[in-house]
Amino acid sequence: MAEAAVLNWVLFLPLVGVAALAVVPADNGRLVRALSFAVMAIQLALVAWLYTRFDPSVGGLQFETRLPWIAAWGVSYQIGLDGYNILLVLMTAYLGPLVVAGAFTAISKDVKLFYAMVFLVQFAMVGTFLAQDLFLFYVFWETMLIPMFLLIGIWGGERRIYATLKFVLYTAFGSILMLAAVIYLVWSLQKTTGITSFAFADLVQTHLPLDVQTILLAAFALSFAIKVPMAPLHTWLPDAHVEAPTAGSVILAGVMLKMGTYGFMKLGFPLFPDATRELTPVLMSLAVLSIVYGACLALVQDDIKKIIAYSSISHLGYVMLGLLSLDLLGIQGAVIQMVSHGLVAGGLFLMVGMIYERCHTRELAAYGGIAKLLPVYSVFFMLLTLASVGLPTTSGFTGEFLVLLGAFKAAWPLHVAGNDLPLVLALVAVTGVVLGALYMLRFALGFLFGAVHAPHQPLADLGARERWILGLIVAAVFALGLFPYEPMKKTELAAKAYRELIVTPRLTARAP
Amino acid sequence: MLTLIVVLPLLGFLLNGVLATRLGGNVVGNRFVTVVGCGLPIASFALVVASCMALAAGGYVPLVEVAYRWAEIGDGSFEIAFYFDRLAAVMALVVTGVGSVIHVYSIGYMKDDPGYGRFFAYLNVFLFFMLLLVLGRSLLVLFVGWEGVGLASYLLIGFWFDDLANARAGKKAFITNRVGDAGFLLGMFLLYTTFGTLDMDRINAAFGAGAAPAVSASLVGLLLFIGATGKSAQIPLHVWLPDAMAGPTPVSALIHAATMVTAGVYLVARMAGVYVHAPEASAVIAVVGVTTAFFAATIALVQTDIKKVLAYSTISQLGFMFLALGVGAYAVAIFHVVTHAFFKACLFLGAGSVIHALGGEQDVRRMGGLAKKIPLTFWTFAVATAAIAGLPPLAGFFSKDEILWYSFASTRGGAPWLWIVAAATALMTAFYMFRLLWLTFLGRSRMSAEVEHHVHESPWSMTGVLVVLAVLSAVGGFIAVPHFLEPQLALPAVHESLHAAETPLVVVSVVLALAGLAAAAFLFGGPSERVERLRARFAGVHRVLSAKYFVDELYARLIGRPLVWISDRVFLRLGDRALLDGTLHGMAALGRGTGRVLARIQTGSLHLYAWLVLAGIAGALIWSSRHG
Amino acid sequence: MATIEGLLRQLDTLLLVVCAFGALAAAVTMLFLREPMRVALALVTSMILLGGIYGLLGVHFVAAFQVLIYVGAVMVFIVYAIMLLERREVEVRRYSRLVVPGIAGLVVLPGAIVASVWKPLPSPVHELGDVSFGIGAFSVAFLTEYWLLFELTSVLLVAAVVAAVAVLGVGRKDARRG
Amino acid sequence: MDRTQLLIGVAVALFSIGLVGVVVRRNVLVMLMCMELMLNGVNLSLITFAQQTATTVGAVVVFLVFVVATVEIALAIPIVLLLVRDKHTLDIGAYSELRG
Repeated sequence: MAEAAVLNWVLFLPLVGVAALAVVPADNGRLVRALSFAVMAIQLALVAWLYTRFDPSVGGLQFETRLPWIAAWGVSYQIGLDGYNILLVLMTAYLGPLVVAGAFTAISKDVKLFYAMVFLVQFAMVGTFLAQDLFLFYVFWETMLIPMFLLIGIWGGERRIYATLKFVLYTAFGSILMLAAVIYLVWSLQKTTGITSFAFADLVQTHLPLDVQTILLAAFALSFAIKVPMAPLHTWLPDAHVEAPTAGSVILAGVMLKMGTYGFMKLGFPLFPDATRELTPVLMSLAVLSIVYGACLALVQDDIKKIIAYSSISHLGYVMLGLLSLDLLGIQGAVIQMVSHGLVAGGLFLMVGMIYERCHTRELAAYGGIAKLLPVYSVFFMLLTLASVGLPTTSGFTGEFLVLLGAFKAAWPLHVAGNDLPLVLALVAVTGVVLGALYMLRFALGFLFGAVHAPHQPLADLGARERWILGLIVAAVFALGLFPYEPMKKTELAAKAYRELIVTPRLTARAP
Repeated sequence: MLTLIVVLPLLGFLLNGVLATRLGGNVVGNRFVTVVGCGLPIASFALVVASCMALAAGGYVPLVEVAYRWAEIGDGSFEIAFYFDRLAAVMALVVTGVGSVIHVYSIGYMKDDPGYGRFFAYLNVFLFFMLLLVLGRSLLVLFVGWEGVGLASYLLIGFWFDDLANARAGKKAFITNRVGDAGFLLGMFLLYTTFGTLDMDRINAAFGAGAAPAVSASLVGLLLFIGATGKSAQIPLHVWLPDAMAGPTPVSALIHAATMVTAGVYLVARMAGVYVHAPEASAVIAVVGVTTAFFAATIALVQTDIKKVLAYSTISQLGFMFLALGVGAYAVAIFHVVTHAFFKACLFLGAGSVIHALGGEQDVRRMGGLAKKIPLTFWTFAVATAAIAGLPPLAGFFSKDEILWYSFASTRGGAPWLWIVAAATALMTAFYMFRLLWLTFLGRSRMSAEVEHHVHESPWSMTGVLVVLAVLSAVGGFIAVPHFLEPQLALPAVHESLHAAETPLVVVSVVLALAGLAAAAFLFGGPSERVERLRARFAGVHRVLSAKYFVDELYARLIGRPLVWISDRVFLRLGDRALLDGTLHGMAALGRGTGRVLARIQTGSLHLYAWLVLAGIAGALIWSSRHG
Repeated sequence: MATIEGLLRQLDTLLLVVCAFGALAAAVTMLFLREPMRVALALVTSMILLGGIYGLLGVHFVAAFQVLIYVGAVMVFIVYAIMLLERREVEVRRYSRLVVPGIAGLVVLPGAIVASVWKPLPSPVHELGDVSFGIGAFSVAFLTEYWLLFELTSVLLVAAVVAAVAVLGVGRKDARRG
Repeated sequence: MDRTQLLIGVAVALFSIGLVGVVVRRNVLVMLMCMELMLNGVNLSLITFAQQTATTVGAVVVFLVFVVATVEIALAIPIVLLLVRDKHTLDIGAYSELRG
């Protein structure tokens, strides 16, 4: 199978990139940058090819590789593409070259090391998405932390140490709980069925009593919810974003936050369906709380990076809402919203990085009338702002609309049956549409419009490289907004499978 | 063909937006912008006319054209499809027709503006979204257009963004609209949940077939109406429209008078199949409409900014349209949309011509006596004023008179009190419009000599448009729109007993219009002491009206400031910083403190360590034997 | 024959008991002797007696190792260190401040061990000293089942040599600098 | 009281005496010797049990303990030498500043 081989190449290409960087002289910055970009571009090309080869009419894994790894524990190296991960992998690969190109001028300290770290993060992220074995997943999940930690810690801003500590403590705390739950889960699988395996496909067969499911789901959910992040576990995010270098922010917002929602979708909910249904009111309330809370906080920030950081919390709340709605529309919307947020927040962070390179401040009050000074920049900024607001024809609309529609559609019959909570939550979530416009337009108003003032004038407008980067992001945003048919076909069967897994009860009476 | 109608303005937007702005390096000149920016809307208009002919040739069977499939999820399919029936034909003609002439007008008005290309790009994109709104078959497409015109409105209000007030007005418009959109979205969700489709013809048919007890038509109707209040500036979401006058005047004419703000009316008429079955929602619409009409008219009485007067008059006229919708006279509402588009566009463009002539002056207290200096503008403005005031046989007379009649006599919620309020509003309309005419064009000049010296008539591209619109305002009433729409939107039945009242009511309304004219002539045509005395007598009322009933302040107190306060104090300071980060830092401090205490044990005395090992082993053994 | 065998057996047991209590007594004296050299001699005594026990149990090669490695190498090293350092020693107090808790530990620790671990042993599979397996079995076990550990010991020894050299090297450098 | 119990008792006693010796004595060299005594106690128990169950593993571990003991002394003595050179005393109390 050529595709399976290519998929392995996709995964390991960043490591090849690291190796290639090792032999390149460190003082040749041009070569380092060109090489890094080339590797990322090749990865994107391979993923794009796989995307076209992906057959939407086939459920389950495609292009699968499965090799025994630690046979005694039933651990195997198993990767593959399916409807859950294909769009996310594509988005990760799409952002890769853009992140690298975006950092060409921003990073001048330890360039080689920087790109090596970016490669490692990319490797771990793609691995996390592709992994079909819980052990492998966990390894990638943890691997991701280290280079990210270094990216913020070495190339970050003033308070980077505080930010990294907070980031690592939060995420590591979640991971530990997840590890404990993983071990218990595998143990109980072995007890009940006699199979020792970490493969997702086997683990979703586990039958557990409700209280055990609840505890395990809580452990998984804590880990994922920190990563998403859902209020009230979000306070690491603004600090990490503010202190991270642009590339770090883009990776963090663009891809890493999706790890949490992807984890919920692929693992957290399907593994413990009964507990999920039991806890849906709580989780859904938290999702809606995140939407409103993130939006309100974004409304009163003075730091432009923080505005986008808090907006991420709000936008990922929609994803959670969609996943929990258990309606096909909502689930599909959630997937699109994940990709959309990756593109939009990634693009906005790149734009903040570009203005920061020119003006060296992130204070919103320091800016005004940028539309006059940097017209081209402002056009892109406006487009991404509108996508963030969720205006139709952009990807943000596709995601938010479907999520809200799904949530409402799922809530209405319950309302008729006498359970009003989901409907109330859906209604509150709809106010997020207004709040979203409020904070983003406040941002745009203070930033782009009014009398011209900005530090370090005169400012040069976007160069060709920056135009290409943003142009590609904006193109993807509109493609997903106008023509979501194709991408959603690829994920449709996975969404159905996800829904089936959760609505089917899988209880046993007692613990193994 | 329908797709092409929609796509042509988009093409104009892309060409102008990329080639004629700094984005593409300004590679083309103003001539190109003009040709593309005006030519494509006109081409679009031509295509609409052709489509109308096709529609007529096909015996008025609605034309449906599927552009592509947007998404397909489960059994739900979302198509981008266009639908062309009588209603869409009327609206599309107005949108592209009035739109085209306003494009032409803009050539002269925006001639020296550095953002010429950008302006036409925005106008074109507005037209694109507006056509999407009008021609969309499903509510989804309509919503895309709905939000899109909001965006275009936002961009155009803030077109001169150097002044933060303009940009702020744009933001206010967008946010207020979004509030309405939230209601619209909920209405859509409810419909989709119930019927599994968003195609409006199917939804109407489903309600018509009586197969929809599953959901209350009034609930759907009210939710959609919330969206309409936002877009069409009805109470309580009317606050954005007066501020929206910050945009260039052609924008005010096109978006905030003739087309976009009537989208709400169009939506209700389009969903008439739902509202027919929703008497409660219809009653709410009628009440909101007549209330809005009345209050906006009272505010318009005292405004001094020429565009603000027109803005409040627009809100008031939109109120009339909703009144018509509320009493079931959908076709009449659309008729008023059409005539209103003519005379209000003419008025706004006339105001633009005045502002152009006076070098940017908008305050009527510094105008006067312009009739002789810019006669063409004056005459067109006067015709349009007479039309809006409802003087026969001008356009406004017919449409307004029908609204008044149905509000009085319709069996679907007509009531005498509605007629009384509406008639009072009509009186005020005539009064404030003629007041405006007098203050601007007649009487003594109150201009500074400097300004007066520069007054000049506008170029032909502008006055020509004014003439066209004035003619339409004059004769537009003879276009029998309700009759044309009758097969699709039947007029409501009338109480038999009230038939006799029809002619007297017409007479009354004409008398009212003339009374308004006379009052204005008496007050403003004579010495200015009369007005002063009146103002002194009603100082309190005047203050309330000038301050627009303090609604903006009320919203700021009730919504704006509490929201920021809660976000800042409760969520950010208390929630994030004090509780969440505080807990975190507290735990960190606890950890550090514990560490410090435990560090005391580390004395460096090996004996102690060894003894602790000893004690530990013993303790562990004892514990394990106890629990093992 | 039977009686002789029984006699030998009893003698065996007697020797075992003597060795055990001797080792114990030597250990106890270690606590009280002031001079390090005497402590060392008491320890050597104890170790040799333990070697005797091993021999009586039949693991002769362990007994040999005990004498060779412990007494021959480790203790000689310690004695060497004592002789090297003793004469500089001015006055070291014999007991630490923790002498009372320490003595208490002497009571508590065996008590705890006995109380927690002591249980009636299952009747032994083999009487002690019955089975004697020699160096051969041991070597085979080491080279088959535990080869990795065996290799690791050699690595550990090399590491120790390197470390010792390094420690002394550091000391020398410090001395030169200081 | 059979042989096993006797030997295990001795092993426990040796270990305990060694540990107490480390606690109560102040001379570094004596403390080191007490540690050797503890190891011997452990060895005795290992051999006893190995003999009782007739397995080789006990002897293997004892062998490893020998190696570790050798290594320990080989490293401890140079360190003590250095400390004495620095502090001019064998009293363990003088070294308390070695704490972190």
